[in-house]
Amino acid sequence: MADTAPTGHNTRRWLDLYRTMVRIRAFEETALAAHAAGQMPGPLHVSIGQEAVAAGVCLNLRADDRITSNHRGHGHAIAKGAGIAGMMEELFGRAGGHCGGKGGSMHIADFSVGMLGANGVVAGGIPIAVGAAQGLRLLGSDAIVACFFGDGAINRGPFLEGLNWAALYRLPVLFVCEDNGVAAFTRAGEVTAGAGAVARAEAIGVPAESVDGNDAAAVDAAAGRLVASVRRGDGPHLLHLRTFRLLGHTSTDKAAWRPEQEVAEARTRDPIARLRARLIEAGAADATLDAIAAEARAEMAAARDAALAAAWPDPATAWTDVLDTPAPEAA
Amino acid sequence: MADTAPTGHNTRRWLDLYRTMVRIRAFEETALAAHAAGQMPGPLHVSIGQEAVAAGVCLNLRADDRITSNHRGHGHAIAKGAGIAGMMEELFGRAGGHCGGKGGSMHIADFSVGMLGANGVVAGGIPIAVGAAQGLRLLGSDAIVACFFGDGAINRGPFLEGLNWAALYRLPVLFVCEDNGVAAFTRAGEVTAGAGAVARAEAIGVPAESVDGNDAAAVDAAAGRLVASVRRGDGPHLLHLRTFRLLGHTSTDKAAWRPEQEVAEARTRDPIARLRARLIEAGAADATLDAIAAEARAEMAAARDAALAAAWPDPATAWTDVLDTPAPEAA
Amino acid sequence: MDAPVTTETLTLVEAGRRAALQEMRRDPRVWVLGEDVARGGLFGQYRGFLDAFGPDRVVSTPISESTIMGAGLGAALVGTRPIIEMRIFDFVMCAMDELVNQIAKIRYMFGGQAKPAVVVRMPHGIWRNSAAQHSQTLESWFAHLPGVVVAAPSTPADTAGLLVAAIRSDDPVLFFDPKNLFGVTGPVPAEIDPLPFGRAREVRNGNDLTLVAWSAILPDCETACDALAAEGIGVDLIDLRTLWPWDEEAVAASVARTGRLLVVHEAVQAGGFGAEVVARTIERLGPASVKAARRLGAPRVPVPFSPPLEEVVKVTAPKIVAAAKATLGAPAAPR
Amino acid sequence: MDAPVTTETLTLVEAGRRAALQEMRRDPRVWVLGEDVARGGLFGQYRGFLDAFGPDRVVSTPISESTIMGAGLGAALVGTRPIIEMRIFDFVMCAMDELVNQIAKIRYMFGGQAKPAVVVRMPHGIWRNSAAQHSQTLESWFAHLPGVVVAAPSTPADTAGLLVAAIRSDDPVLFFDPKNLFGVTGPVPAEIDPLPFGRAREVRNGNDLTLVAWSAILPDCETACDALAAEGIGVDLIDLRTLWPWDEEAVAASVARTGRLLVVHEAVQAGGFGAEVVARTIERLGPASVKAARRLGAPRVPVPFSPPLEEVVKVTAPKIVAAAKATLGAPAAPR
Ligand SMILES: Cc1ncc(C[n+]2csc(CCOP(=O)(O)OP(=O)(O)O)c2C)c(N)n1
Ligand SMILES: Cc1ncc(C[n+]2csc(CCOP(=O)(O)OP(=O)(O)O)c2C)c(N)n1
Ligand SMILES: [Mg+2]
Ligand SMILES: [Mg+2]
Repeated sequence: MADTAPTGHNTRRWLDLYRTMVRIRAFEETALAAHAAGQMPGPLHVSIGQEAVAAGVCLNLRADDRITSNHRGHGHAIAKGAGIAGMMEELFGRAGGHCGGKGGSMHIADFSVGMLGANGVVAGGIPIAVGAAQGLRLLGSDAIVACFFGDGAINRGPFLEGLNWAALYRLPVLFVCEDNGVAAFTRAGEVTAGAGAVARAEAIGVPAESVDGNDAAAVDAAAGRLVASVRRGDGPHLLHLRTFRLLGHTSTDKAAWRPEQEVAEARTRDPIARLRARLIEAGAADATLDAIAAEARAEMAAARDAALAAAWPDPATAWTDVLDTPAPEAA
Repeated sequence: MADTAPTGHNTRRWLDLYRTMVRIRAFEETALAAHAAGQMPGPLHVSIGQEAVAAGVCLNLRADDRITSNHRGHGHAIAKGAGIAGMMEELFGRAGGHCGGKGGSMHIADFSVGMLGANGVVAGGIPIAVGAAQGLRLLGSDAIVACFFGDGAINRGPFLEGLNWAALYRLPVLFVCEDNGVAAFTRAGEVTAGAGAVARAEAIGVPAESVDGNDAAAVDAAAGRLVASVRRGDGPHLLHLRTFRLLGHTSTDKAAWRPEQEVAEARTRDPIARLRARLIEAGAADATLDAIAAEARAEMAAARDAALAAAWPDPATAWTDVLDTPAPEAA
Repeated sequence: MDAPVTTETLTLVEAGRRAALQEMRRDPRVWVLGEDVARGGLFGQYRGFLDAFGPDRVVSTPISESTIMGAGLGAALVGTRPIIEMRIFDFVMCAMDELVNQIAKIRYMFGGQAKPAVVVRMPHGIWRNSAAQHSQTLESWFAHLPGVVVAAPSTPADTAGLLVAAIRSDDPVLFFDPKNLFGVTGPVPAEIDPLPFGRAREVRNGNDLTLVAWSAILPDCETACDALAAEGIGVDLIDLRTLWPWDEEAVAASVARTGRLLVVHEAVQAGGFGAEVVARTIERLGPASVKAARRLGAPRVPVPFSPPLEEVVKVTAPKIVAAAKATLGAPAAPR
Repeated sequence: MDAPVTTETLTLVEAGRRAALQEMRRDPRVWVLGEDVARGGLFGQYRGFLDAFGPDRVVSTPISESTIMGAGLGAALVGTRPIIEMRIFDFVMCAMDELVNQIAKIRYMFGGQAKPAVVVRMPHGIWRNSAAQHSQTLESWFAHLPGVVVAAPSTPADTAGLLVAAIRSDDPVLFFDPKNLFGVTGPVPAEIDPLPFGRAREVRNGNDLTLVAWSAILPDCETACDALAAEGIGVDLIDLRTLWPWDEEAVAASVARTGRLLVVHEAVQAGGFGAEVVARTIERLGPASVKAARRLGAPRVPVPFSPPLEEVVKVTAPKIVAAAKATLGAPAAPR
């Protein structure tokens, strides 16, 4: 998609997008460094290079809209407005984490901003998203649900079932397929037959379109249209966003099997750099953008420091949040 | 599809089809009567009105080809050549049943003719079929697998997964969607979004076509083409066959929710009557066809009588066929 | 009978229907989803619901078990209270990620943010020779699964009371409907109060043996008790009603009195919940206070179709009588 | 050491790799399917397999767990012998119909016609703070499931021997790889013989207490035994190695000698296989022959992410020591 002509309105939106994207980048780079330093437990999946997806979609959501996410969900959460302190503490397993330290990176949720959770199971968020939409409608709300998943998820059964379900009941769901061309250590093309997510969605009765997922403005524009349509009651849509996972599957994976050139080439399409170029073109000052980025880095460094200094969970909380009816051994 | 012009060759094939179809009908009518008389335990799902599907597809299979089936599988088994005595005894739970009485109607299998089993789980046969095809190829065989399932199965995850899998590895599988427009007590249209099985298959990279499943000759012709293509190594195909379930979901269900007129109208499209008319048109004698039908009824009545007189399984066989390593309590 | 005057005699399936009806009338956030529920459900559990509540609250679904389960969870996360009808327990195997990895974990994993207030109804057990894929009883699995309540009633009144409690529970409740007992009748109050989880029902009183059971095997246990009573053997028959939480106090108190414990279940004996009851009771009382502790469950084979074979693997009243006598007579090596 | 001279010291993950390699070389019908297996597998279990056997026998699959499991079964039905790699146990929940309703039932349900000769490999358990959806140990479920063999080794040699046996078995074998022990080393013979199912390994000898365990908790049990030995307490430590069939004779013989039984597992205590071991042993020996019989497992909560919380719920060597002492000292009411 050709770059949209810059306007004052667009510039303001793009600055919003930019801020969100650099915040996501800074959050994940900060987390990566802490993980590499042995300060952070558990597995860590970062979305570096994919920030336009989260930012572009969530900019079009209301506070009371909901999202579901996958294992690579920091960006989705941040873009939906999840508190950074709570996210950072969660990654470090501290008491002040959104999940009290019980979830970690792969299970970030912040219900207070409609973020219904990352998910450690590929495609696990799809049935939850359609049900949330069904529940919202039953309650008379006009909130919608955006459901993020990767290209890998379209080969799992819940993709078919969930899309069919949403189409059938005309549910307010925007399915977002974040297609970085790879699932763990295997290329999407090697495990996906047919023409992909858009064709599959359309065959199930879910209108779909495909957009360059590294072009934040294009993602924003497409998401804006589709979210409006979903909210209007047109039923579900699917937005297919082509992007690139610049790093490995997890923080400890170097993705050494990928040709260096492929990655180098992809770096030239870095969504943050592209949006920045566009903003400059539209008249934004380098200094403004640098300041936003610096602020983001500072915010995340401060959050990291605070999290590292924060209290560990009280061991007694290992026994809470499980059943209202206490288990004998917890008594 | 317009009726194919009759030829000597076709007449012979049609007589084969006719014989298979009336045998299936006679088998199931016999079973129904026994069930109604309280002689037959367990649930019974008959395919009366759908016989052209089984007959038309299986006529194009070799003895070493395999099939997988669903809960409504008598026709598939008979058309693939399963022994009637063993089937009837199985339905009556007798020792001489193909499964020694352990399976019953919903779990008929006859591995000796490549019938890898009915299945009590909707879509349960799909992953098994693609794996069987993969295994056959690994063994160097050019046998293929036909996988029968209903319209209800296309809303379960394994449909997506199995078709994607078969397309990916170009496996020799013919998917047969036996679309009788209904799943248990719910119409297909009420639970299936989009354009249906053909569109879904094509979107997953599986070429598909739709044929009148009550026109045995048309089914035969289409299956012949697709089986040849599959065997040639072109990869999987899907054949969508539109038919009608003339009776209820199970033998005890009257399907009272369906308008009588709908069923009456469907009866005018009974596949056996249609094939008979076509045969007569092509020069077959009424007496020939009557004789085939009478023979089928006699065969099934005899099989029923034999089964009713047959021995029950030795109680000791309750302990066999489970693990080579005996369980303590079985010792 | 000390039942209130406003009590009716109902079948077990109807008792469950009344409970769901009452709660759906009481709370507009309660709804039901599952295959064919708008047509009343496979067993008539939801007869008339479509007319009463409309298609948004009585949702007939595609054959998409993963999504039936997962959508129920999603709908709970935004504040509704779904009854997830799974038709037949065995099909839950098509929805285990949603049940085990999502529903059971989400409240804890998200530090209490999520309220997975779902009831999962799963008619289970042997019924009319339905063979291996339609006869399973795996309730013990879920007693072992953190995050879920496990209910397994055996009477109309308990079905009604526990279902009301389940619908009102903020925790997910796995509700094992005993399909073989859908037709049994018993008194059910017109206004159904919730029955607390974790309280056993004393079915028979006796001093010779404690017999612990739940779900569809209860009537066979009662038959066995009658036979034993005729021989002068007094049995304390306890229906656990829920397997998590479960009333280990009631069992321990009874065994402390009788000295002998027999746990009976329709499920396979090996690894069944009977093992938990035996082990926990031994842990609580110490082996020295117990003269015998045994189990009777099915052998570790799939359920066969043929009636005489099914009879071999099924737990029956005569087998319960024999096991009870062995528990009374021979404290050592049963086989 | 009575190991043959042609023995190497290998990690547990490499021992499994060698076993699979040996069997794939021996039998062309053996093949492996699962996510990323052509790239060596998530843990390197299949490193080099693609080069050695080609893409038809080392099949990297889509993220389609139902079909990974079901296709493995289908391929077995026509005479191949698939190793079904499930990556992480928890994802098996996406393939439970195929495992429970199909693989486990098909041989019986079809009266012996089907030969579901599959091995399902499932790295399980707590590992590197992976939280609730990547840490489960539900092996007891499958001991309760008719139709499957359940293997849960804890050493490189046992992993190798049991995997060879599993690949050669005509029955489906559920193979629980202990992911937390993938790095532990031990001797493995160059030529790996199959290890029979159902034979426990005597790890330590002692007369004061019988300690029964399996899978990833074994090293903690050994640490606990060391600590107890230092206090003069002799422990008979038994590694069951397979949970079905399981070596109840070995356990019973040991408990007959020591009089005290403690079963320890990483899995949740409630409804875990420890209950079966306790119940069965009590049934065999009678309560009178046993002075104490107890279990130590995890509490009934999902596995939390945060290290200090994980530590609370995890079974550890100090907790095993404490439980052992309680078993020795206080035969009654543990809590
Ligand atoms: C059901 C299931 N199978 C396998 C995995 C292991 N796994 C985690 S992420 C991943 C790759 C997912 O790829 P995709 O959906 O494209 O997301 P991406 O990582 O590319 O963002 C896999 C295989 C899992 N978490 N869940
Ligand atoms: C996974 C699963 N869900 C539900 C059922 C119950 N059930 C048995 S047959 C059936 C309808 C199947 O419809 P379809 O696939 O169209 O086959 P048909 O009966 O029309 O031949 C249902 C819902 C089942 N057997 N398996
Ligand atoms: Mg991807
Ligand atoms: Mg149908």
